[in-house]
Amino acid sequence: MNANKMPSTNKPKNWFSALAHPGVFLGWSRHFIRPLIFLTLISFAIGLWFAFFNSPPDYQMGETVRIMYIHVPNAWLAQMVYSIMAISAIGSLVWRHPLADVAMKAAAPLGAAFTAIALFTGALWGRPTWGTYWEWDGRMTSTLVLFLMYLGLVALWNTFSDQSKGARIIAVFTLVGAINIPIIKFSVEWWNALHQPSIISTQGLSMPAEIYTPLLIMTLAFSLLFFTLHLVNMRAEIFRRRANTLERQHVIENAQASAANNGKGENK
Amino acid sequence: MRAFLIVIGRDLQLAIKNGGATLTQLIFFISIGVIMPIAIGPDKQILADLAPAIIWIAALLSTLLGLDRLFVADHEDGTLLSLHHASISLTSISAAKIISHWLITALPLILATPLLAVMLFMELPQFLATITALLLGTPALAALGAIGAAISVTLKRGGMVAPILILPLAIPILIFGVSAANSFAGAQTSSSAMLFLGAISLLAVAFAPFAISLALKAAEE
Amino acid sequence: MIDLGPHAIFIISSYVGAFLVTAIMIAWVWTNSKNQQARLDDLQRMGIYRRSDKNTPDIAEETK
Amino acid sequence: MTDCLKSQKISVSANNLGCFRDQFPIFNEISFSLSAGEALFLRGANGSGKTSLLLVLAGILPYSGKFEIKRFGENQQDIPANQLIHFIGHQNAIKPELTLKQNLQFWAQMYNGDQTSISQILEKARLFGLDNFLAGHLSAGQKHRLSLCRLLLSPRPLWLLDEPTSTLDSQGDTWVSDLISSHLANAGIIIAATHRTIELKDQKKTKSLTMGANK
Repeated sequence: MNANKMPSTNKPKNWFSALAHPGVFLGWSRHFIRPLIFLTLISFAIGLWFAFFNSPPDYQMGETVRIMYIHVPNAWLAQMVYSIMAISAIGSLVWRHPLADVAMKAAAPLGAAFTAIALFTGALWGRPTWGTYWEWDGRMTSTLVLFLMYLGLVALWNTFSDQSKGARIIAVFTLVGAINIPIIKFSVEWWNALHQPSIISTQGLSMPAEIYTPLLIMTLAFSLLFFTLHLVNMRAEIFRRRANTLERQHVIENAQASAANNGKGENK
Repeated sequence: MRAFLIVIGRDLQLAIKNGGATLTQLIFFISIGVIMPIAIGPDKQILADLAPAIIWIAALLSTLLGLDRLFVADHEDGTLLSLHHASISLTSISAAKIISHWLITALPLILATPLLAVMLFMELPQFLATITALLLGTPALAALGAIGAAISVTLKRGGMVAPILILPLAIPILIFGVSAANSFAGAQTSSSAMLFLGAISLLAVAFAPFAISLALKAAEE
Repeated sequence: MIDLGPHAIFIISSYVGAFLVTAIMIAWVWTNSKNQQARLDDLQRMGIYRRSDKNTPDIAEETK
Repeated sequence: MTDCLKSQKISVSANNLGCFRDQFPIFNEISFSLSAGEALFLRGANGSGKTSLLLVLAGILPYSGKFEIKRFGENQQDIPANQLIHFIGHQNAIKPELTLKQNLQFWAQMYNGDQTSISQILEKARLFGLDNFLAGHLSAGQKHRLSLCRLLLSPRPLWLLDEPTSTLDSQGDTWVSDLISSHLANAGIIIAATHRTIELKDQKKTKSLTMGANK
């Protein structure tokens, strides 16, 4: 009884209303996880089947075109994830929405992983096609810079003990780094080096449908994978923050409760 | 010996909890490897020739980056003071600190070296020689760095002072490190450079704990 | 399995590499999520709840 | 635990101790002697050198004069002086990133003490049930109590305490004075710098030294 009447009951109302939106999010997002996992698995199955058994070798690249089916989706995701982070950063800065912070934090390590896959598969594709694993051209360099930015953001999140304060600072840096996204996009035209021009351009498709189809399905599959993982990761981050708040609260209450108990003991 | 391992274990535990620090250092290391080719130009032959030097400079600078947090936290929260009354000597603790410092800062860099090797167009033998040289030479870097960190532990701008103190001392490591990797074709000079590197590391690791514990004792006065 | 031609090693290793990175990412997200949930469950077992979960009616009354 | 401490019986004596910084005396001409089971409370204004004196006794600051720890137990002559001492200063030597238990485990291992009683020790310090919580969540007073828990991790005869009750509430005060009383009852020696009076069961065994008087 005494615990409920403690003066701290006023504080959590604030804290409760701040977490209200994440609470609602936890409610509905739970029902999306299983369907998303299912869809991801299906699209990977179809995509991989197309990629290996139902697509011809490219007339120029030969069989190595199959590397493209992982490389292109991941290169696309590398940029899309950053765009999502940049949008969340705006949400975090303008509306101070805690869910935007969480979305930003949960996306960073995933983006780093997708970018790593894009760089790795790009190197393995470059070797047989261009005769080199790596070239310092605009697109590859800017993608590498993107990778470093992702890692930097992950590191930055780790250095802040107060995550909601850190979120605003990190949001600023995320937006500054967003300049890199158009650079990657236009690097091929600006530098005109080794890298292929974009497959999908305003002039329409530049490749046959047999190659385009698996590419599209794999892109869908990897995007679904990202959405699934992002959702799970956001939920985990909300859980983590809740557990932290509860622990801190419990420690404070423990101090107050033990003080109250001892006080009683002394009076007797 | 158990207490020795426990000091290392706790440092690793703390490093994992503050994972940001090691990651920062790693990014710094890779960043130097990215910046250099942009500044030098994408010529493959030039980059491949310069690769060992670039990797060594990147390793040197990024190990210096982590120095400020080596002893400062323990000094500020009173851990160092209380360790004076531990059942293990301050010299052993310093030795443990060098090892944990190497594991936290140098080892991740060595593991990331293949990435730089690809970006700098290194040939396989050159790359293997660089890795070996790094494995042999970085213990000395860690030991010297720890001395610098211990000396500057109470200074306000210790994070800036320690690198300045340590850079000149690291020159021999740099010379032997780069020559060990560069002259791999002439295996004669390379292997002698490797021997020198190993010898420097052995000496540095053997003597640094005494210097560190002296410096730390003086710092508490 | 289809014939991957002279560059099979590059194709296979890019798929294997991508698979490994993806698998590590999935495993990390999964364990992280499980760990955080377990932390909350542990707290709950210790009788530590969020106030909004425990006495929602109280708060609803207070806000009136 | 108490037996162990009794076999480590010591007495300490200081004769004309002085400590100088840049030729300037922080304190000098300090003399006292304590036998087993006695406490010395250092008093004096801020800057009178209480903390410095404790650091001298802890073997950290250099000093002039003579300070001696005499050992009476058998087989205890080979224990290094630093391992006869528990020093708890202003800084609490706590890592906020680790749990309460991990923090104490580390010090138990560093002090060659036993780790089995950590939960009981935490309970005594009114940190009951917080074993696996992060120390960073604790308030200043709770951290200070956690820091004092180090005294109980291994039995050591000489306790040097710097303001042991400074951030504590009245219950904390009682706990500290209980700690001090039972340590004295076990033939330990305590030298503590304090502003506040610490009420002990046996006041006869305490001495007091006012510092800064001779300046």
